[in-house]
Amino acid sequence: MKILVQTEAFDLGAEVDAMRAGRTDIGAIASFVGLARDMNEGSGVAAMTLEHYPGMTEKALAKLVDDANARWTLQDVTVIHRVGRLLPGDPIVLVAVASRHRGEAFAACEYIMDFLKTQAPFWKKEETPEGERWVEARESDDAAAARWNA
Amino acid sequence: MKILVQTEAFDLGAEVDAMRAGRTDIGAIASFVGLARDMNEGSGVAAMTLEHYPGMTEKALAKLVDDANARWTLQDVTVIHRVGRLLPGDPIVLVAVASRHRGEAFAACEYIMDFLKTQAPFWKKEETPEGERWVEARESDDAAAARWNA
Amino acid sequence: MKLRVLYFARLRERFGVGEESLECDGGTVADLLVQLRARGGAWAEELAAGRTFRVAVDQSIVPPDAPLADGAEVAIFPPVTGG
Amino acid sequence: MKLRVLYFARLRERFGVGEESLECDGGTVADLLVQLRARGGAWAEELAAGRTFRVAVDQSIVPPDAPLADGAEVAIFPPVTGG
Repeated sequence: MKILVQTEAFDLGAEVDAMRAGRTDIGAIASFVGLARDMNEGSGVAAMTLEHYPGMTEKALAKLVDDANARWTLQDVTVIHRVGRLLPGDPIVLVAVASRHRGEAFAACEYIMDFLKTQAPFWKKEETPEGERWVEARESDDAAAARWNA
Repeated sequence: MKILVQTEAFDLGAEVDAMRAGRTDIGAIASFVGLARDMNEGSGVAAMTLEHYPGMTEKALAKLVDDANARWTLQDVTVIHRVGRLLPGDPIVLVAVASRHRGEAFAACEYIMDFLKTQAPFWKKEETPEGERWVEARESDDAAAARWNA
Repeated sequence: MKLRVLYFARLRERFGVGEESLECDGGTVADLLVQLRARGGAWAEELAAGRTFRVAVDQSIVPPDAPLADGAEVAIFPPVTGG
Repeated sequence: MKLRVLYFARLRERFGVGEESLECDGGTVADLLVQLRARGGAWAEELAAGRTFRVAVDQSIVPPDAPLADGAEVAIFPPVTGG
């Protein structure tokens, strides 16, 4: 398990290669990269700044990974989330999950993303033509997390 | 859209970087890598050889991607499947899907994998201590594909 | 009519042939299968009713009652196992 | 009891403070919120009943009736928007 909160960019290929290095028992690696977009809620976004709660962030991410491990049989999980100022097109978050079987890798990867969105203490502030604004939480993200309890 | 059937290895990082190069409108890239395992059905697997039906393979993969595009709003899709002899730990298949929103990227990526498993004309032959054997199709793969019609 | 018939994977090995051209009198996939089973041996065994295999005509999977046209490319193969 | 209280994102900006140490007489999160609202202005407005915010005690999100212990780290922040 690898959990990082960092300002630097990450390298998806290198992270996935690190998961599988020296192993021949992994059947599936599902991964996700979330990127900063140039538009949100109908406004152009020139840049965004990600703030977080140091200490709690790492705890919250570790708990999500523990929950995923309890729910599925996983072989390795990597979560990297960037903070600081990011430009449109910049990668924000990486989640990669290795498992013997693809169904578990896909489910766990999406589960971790859904709960990261609603549980991990990050906040985005966007720079738009109308000024700076804090991004509001989305009901669709709450709904995405809630469906795992169904 | 990029669809390749090749003997050479692929580079997940390079493929995902190519999808997002010069773009600032992508919010999510879900990707999947399937790997050759050292065990299957209780036997050690020293190597496998992937055979395919040239011509039909590319058509079948293009149809899966078209079906996914009809079902979700996607920005780009890459599918690469290797053929020939592979060793445990070698990557076999890559599917990467770019979309504005993560739910669509995840769903389309898993959809393409599920139907690739049941619709694309590839066959695996494994080298085991008991000799060579053709891999049998799995009912769990049919079930995974069938749930998309529910 | 004249058909190009391809076999893949385990069926290719069992039949000892990957591709052949043949004359088929019937007009459907089912007619072609009757003709191939009449060869006996592995053909009768592997293509028997109840055995699981797939048939593609011109590179699309079809049901047994699918029609055949002169010059069609027919492929017969086991359920796929890629990915 | 003595508490370390942290504010993040929009609430940090509205309150003009990111962190403070304070004495709290009550024993629950709800008591602390009453005390903070009594400061008036942005405090009364942002922490009013019906406004949506989250409270974490020692880095875990808790409900309003959660107990507080001396020396606890309490954080108050808007719903999260990472990922």
